[in-house]
Amino acid sequence: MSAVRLGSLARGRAAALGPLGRSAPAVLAVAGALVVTTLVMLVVGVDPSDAYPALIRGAVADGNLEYTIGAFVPTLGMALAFAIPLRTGEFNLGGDGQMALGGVAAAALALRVPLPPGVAVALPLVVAALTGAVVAGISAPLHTRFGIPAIVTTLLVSTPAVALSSYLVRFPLAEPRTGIAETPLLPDAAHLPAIGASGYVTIGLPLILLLTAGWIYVDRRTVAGYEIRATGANREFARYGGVRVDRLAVVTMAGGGAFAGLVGGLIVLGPPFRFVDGALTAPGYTFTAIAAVLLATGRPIAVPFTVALMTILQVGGEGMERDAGVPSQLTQVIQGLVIVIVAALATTRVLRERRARRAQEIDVGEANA
Amino acid sequence: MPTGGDSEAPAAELVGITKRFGPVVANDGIDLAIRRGEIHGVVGENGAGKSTLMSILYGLRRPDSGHVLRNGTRVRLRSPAEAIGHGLGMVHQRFRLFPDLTVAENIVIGAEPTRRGVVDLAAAGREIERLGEVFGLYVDPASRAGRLPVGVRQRVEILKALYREAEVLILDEPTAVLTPGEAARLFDVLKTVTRTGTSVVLVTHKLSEVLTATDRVTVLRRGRVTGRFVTAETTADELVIAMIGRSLGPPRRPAAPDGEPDGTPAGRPYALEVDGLTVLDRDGVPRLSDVSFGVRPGEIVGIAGVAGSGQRELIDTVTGLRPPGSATSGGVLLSGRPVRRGREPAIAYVPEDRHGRATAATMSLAENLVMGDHRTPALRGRAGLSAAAVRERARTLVERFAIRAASVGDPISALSGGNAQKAVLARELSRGTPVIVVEEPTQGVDVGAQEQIHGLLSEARAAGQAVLLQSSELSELRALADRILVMFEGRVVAELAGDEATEERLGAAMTGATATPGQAAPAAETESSATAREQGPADAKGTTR
Amino acid sequence: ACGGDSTGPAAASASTKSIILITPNPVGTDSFLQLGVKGAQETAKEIGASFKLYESKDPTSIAQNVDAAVRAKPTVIVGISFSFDDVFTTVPKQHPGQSFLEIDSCPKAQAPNLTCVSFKEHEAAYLAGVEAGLLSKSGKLGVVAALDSPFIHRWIDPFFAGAASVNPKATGTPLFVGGSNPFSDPARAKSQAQTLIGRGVDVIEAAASGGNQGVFEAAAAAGAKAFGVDVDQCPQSPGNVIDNVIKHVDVAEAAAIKDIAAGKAGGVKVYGLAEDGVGVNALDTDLTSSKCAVAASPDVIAKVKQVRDDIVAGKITVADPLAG
Amino acid sequence: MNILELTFVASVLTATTPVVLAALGGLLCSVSGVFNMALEGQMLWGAFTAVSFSHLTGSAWWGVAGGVAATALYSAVLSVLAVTFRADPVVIAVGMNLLALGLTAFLMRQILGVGGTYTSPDLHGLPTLAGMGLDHVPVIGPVLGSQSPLVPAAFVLVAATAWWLRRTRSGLRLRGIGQHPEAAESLGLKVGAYRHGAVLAAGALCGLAGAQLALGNVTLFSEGMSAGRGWVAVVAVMLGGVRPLRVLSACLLFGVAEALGFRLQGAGLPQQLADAAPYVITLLALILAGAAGRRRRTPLETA
Ligand SMILES: Nc1ncnc2c1ncn2[C@@H]1O[C@H](COP(=O)(O)OP(=O)(O)OP(=O)(O)O)[C@@H](O)[C@H]1O
Ligand SMILES: Nc1ncnc2c1ncn2[C@@H]1O[C@H](COP(=O)(O)OP(=O)(O)OP(=O)(O)O)[C@@H](O)[C@H]1O
Ligand SMILES: [Mg+2]
Ligand SMILES: [Mg+2]
Repeated sequence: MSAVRLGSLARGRAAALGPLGRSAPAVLAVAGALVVTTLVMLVVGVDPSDAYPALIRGAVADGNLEYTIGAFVPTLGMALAFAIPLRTGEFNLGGDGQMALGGVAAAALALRVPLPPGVAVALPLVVAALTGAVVAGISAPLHTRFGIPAIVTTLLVSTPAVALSSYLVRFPLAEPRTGIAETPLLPDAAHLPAIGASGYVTIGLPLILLLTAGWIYVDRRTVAGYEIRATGANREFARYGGVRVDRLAVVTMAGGGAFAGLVGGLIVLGPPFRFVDGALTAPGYTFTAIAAVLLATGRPIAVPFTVALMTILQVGGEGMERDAGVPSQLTQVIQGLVIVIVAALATTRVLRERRARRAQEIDVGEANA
Repeated sequence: MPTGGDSEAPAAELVGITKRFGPVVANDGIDLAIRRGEIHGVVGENGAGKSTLMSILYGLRRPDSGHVLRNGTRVRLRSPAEAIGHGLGMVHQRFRLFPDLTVAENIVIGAEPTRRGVVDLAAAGREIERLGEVFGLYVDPASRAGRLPVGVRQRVEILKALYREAEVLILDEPTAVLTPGEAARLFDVLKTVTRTGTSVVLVTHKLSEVLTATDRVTVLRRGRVTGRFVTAETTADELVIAMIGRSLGPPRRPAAPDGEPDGTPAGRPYALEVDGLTVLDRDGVPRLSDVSFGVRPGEIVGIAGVAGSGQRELIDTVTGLRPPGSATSGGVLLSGRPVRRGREPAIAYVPEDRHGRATAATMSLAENLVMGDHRTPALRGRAGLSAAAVRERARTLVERFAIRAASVGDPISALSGGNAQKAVLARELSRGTPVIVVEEPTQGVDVGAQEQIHGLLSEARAAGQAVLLQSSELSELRALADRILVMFEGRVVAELAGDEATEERLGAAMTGATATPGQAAPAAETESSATAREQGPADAKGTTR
Repeated sequence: ACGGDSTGPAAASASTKSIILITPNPVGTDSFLQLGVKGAQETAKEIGASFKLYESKDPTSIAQNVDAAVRAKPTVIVGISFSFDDVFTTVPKQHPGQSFLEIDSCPKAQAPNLTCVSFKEHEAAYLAGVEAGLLSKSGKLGVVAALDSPFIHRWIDPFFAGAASVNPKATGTPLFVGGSNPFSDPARAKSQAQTLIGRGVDVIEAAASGGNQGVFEAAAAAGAKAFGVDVDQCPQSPGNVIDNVIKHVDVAEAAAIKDIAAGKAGGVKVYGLAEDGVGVNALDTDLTSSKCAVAASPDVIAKVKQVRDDIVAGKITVADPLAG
Repeated sequence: MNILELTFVASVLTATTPVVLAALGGLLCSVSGVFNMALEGQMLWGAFTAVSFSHLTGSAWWGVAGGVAATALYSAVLSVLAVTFRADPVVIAVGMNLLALGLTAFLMRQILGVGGTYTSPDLHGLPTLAGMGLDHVPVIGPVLGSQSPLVPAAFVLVAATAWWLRRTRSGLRLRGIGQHPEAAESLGLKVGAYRHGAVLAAGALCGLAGAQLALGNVTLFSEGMSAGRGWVAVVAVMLGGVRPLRVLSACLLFGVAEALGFRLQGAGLPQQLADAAPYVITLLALILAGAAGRRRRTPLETA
């Protein structure tokens, strides 16, 4: 099975950890992407001097910032869903299913069980996270007990999970007399408290930022983080060091799934305050997030920034469509190009090696030679 | 055979080779001539530049300056392909076999005989057999490389080079992972090979091998040649001085633990006790049968035995690392209590597999140095694992154990083999556990470091720690161990006191001669049991004949 | 005719008129959305207004696009489909000076500055069913639809009901494309159609959006017949498509936009057979020039016209699956 | 009923052929040691270019040729960046899949002049085997009659690839390179060149997959019409590893499960659950295989 190779892939990636602040290649990458994108625009007759301001406006100005934040929150959550298991070398490609079932669970609870204020928001979120954790968690024993790599099982479980959520909102949880498969509007008490006027910036933002900070802290500064990184770097080494790697695999897989489930809950409890079939998966948070995490080349601290970059591209891209008349297909072209180019420059091994060589200068141990 | 240039010229000659890695000068103006038909030893400390020099000779790396002559003619070696074309062949220390390909495929790949576009494995098989006959290297062309015991794998590696008509064969630390029997047969093969005019370059850390197997020796130190010797006219001491700039102290038995009136720890209770231990593998085949022994504080107990005699299972069970899924009976007691499954924290353990188990290549030296101890309160910061404390501990260990490293923040893969090994020892010995289990502590490690490591083990013994030492170096066992247990087919078949354990007695016990008289020759034994270990008896097919 | 004429639409119409159309999804293969875009575009040209299309990708981007449209202060903001129900419940109330138009649905609480246009596509589907019931030899009908969602049942249930009204023994089987791109998977749609044909179905209604052509191909290869939806799809597979369940989105849209531009906003305009907002090609006068197979069966056409009249007259009531 | 079973087989073959072709490409990459997750985008690109070339030349076979060539060219992005520059192949693939989606939709309007779905009576699809005179052969006639020649060709290609990998010089070298690139390099094999070859060949196969999808299964192009088939191919490669016949079995298992799900829909199974069926069945098969293989597994230990 190709597990062997995939494993080394993960190891290589989880390996590329390093201290902060080596952002030069990232900057270079973005610059390179800009150049190529500009060329594409010129070729198809879009004026870059209209398009770029429109992109920025579409992402951060004119009241669009709230929508960018609205997309940043789930993307960051999904990034963690992928990044946490990745630290132990496991690929979670099943974010969609974990998110969708988490969302359905949150919606079902909010609709069916009357809850006091406060609890009406918190409990569905907790249940959403737990649901996501369970959906993702099954992949760990499937790997450790049956030898099926998580990259396969997460992908295989995802589609049925999405289908199940779709079935649930189509039948048992459906809003009657409406065209789409969607749940009824959730009760007011279950609406995420908004920050600001629009309703799109909710307490989801501080929540996810806090959790991200928590993850970065755990990863860098705690025993658990150390054990997770060691497992990703060399599973047998970790086992040798007394790390219970199988349990850790369950924990990190479920931890990732919890974030995906939480994202589902946050989306459903946010506007339009219901589970709309397909609405969670349509924006493609899962794969945007994966690209963002991989761009961060295994540096947790960089993840929020790469997620922000991807979100700005995505949301700003729509602004570009609206204001600069860039056709929507071209937006996709540009996003694809940016990902390819940024990846080419930022994750290139050749470049990384050169960087590593430069870092190798200090001479501490020579004294005892 | 192609012969360019005049026949008096060396088969291969490296002239003024310099190679830098950033600030490190790995090779500094090295000259080295290899004569036709000789075995030329290359020795030196860890990091002296041996592997780098060999990789230049084999076209894997290009020198910053200097060049290579073949039969007196300057050749360009920009890739292994070109080196192969010039009759060079290399056996790397870490074998480079394709695990899922057959032996025949492994040997011919890149130079396949074909018939109408199809790889002619029959022809390949015939050629492999012929080579086997000429050089005494027998392997089954149809078996899968990934399932072969190490000794056989190495023969495949050599066959790979010979098949390509290599006239200069480079071997980088070929015996580091071989048992003494396997090593002896390797040298027989090399002797045979040189008889056809092929030259051999042998990189090794084992002086005994240098003295018995080579014709001439070149010593490297810090990237320079510090000595050239004709083997017959030199001594181990001379070589060591060239290597490390001083001679080794006299070999000494470790001192008795302090404060032990009669000089033996015999009266103390066992720190580690193995009692009637039997282990079955998943197929229900016994890997250990009724093994019992004990190790007292301040005692070093050695484990000898050919590979696959149960050492792996024994040590994995003692340390708690044996993966679940196999049945055991009997027990392992640690000061009277059973060991914990998963990993027993009160036993320090230096594994044989430095890359696969003992270190995580991509993690920093500092992070590698705390593994296993990472839960101790001493490393706790205000909340969580204190990075400063981790670094601090690493610096202390680097200093105390004289580990040569650029920075404790660098990945451990940047350390030379010997220094990585010292790092592992430093980590485990510094934990102050009552019991230490050590496997192959000096494998691939230079003589200076060997001496140091032996010193460390003796110190541990003197400090009252109980040491279980598994090694395939009989001299190491004899020098260090108070008692030596010999394992054969999952049983302890002999127990010898350190001073009564001669190579002969050990060797005889290792082949099961004492347990089952009339066993076959050591050679056959080594292989069949090693084979059994790696592929399980169910699908053990003949890999040798 | 709502408050704030002097600031909003009127001000805009004084200078230049403009229309912003927002779709719930990328237009892509969706013939319904394509027609909606075409209608708005042509109306804009007709009344001399500028036209902009905002394609949304998900509920959040719908809201964002509506916000952006509100900032642009056009003559009218058009939203297509029920996906706008939530946003158009709140936003028009916050911007009373702005005119909104929702096509194909209407929120329960309708603001006065929101105009709604909706269709009784089930009436047209019923007519298609009548044709299918009359033309099927086996009496076995099928529908290949994109997804099993309530809205899509508006094309399925009345279709079978129409067939049953003329052939009590007619049976109907719906199959759904599903998968990861249900609205644009012609290969899967074709395969579903073949499955139906394998079971003896000889008339299939294609409600699979971008997959419809796959259904037509399957029908053509097996000598079965098909129905298209939304637009005239007969030319795509001449002779194999009997007729189409048509929704004159463009016509209804044009009328509504013109009304709004003229200051007549608000209310719900329902387009059914009576209003000529939905229909089948068989009702067209220039049917002979179309490539629809039904043209060869004058008796069927006559029956369809009669049923149409009965529906318009209220003699026949077509059940709306969404009303149940 | 016999006929019913034969049409079932036929529908499985039709549905599976594009997946098989793409998976075969993925397999080549996997054998060479490159993880190719861009099959979805490449198949879509292949479908689009095949239709465009068919549209422009008026010949289905030129369409196929054009699709194959253009997709091989497209896959050069992956080959250059991931093999030469060793960039992360997964991120590159995420970008390439997105790029293909946008680029096909954009160029469709430029080249074919429409958005959404392009179909025209003038667009030439691949001939059927029946049309080529094979309809009277028993079994083959009923099962394959309505299929394009690429359907049997795909299965022949799998067998040929299996043979090629096993028996030929280049096949052996490719296998070696994937297993242990350093070892291959130290034997003088050109690791990069073989990997480039594998990735480009995968592109060509995805082009063929796209051509079969758009000119064989149907005769049209529709935005996003690869509809997840490339992902199924990726999963099949993950399951089958480097073994062509296992990859083929994975594709067929999936295809049969999917066709069964279709049929169960007719029997009242909700569409959403029918959608899940192939994934659930594949997963169960894997678990059973895993449970059975657990005892036999030997650790793959490299020298
Ligand atoms: N790729 C590399 N990058 C940086 N430094 C290197 C590299 N390869 C070798 N070195 C350094 O060059 C020096 C010589 O290394 P080399 O591997 O040749 O030593 P060696 O004599 O083979 O050691 P050992 O006995 O441990 O095998 C060491 O200091 C090593 O750290
Ligand atoms: N990227 C690198 N950076 C720094 N040093 C390196 C690097 N790669 C290799 N080296 C050095 O070169 C050596 C590699 O040579 P070789 O393959 O002979 O391993 P080795 O030193 O013999 O290790 P071992 O004996 O443990 O297998 C390493 O030990 C290390 O010192
Ligand atoms: Mg070396
Ligand atoms: Mg070494």
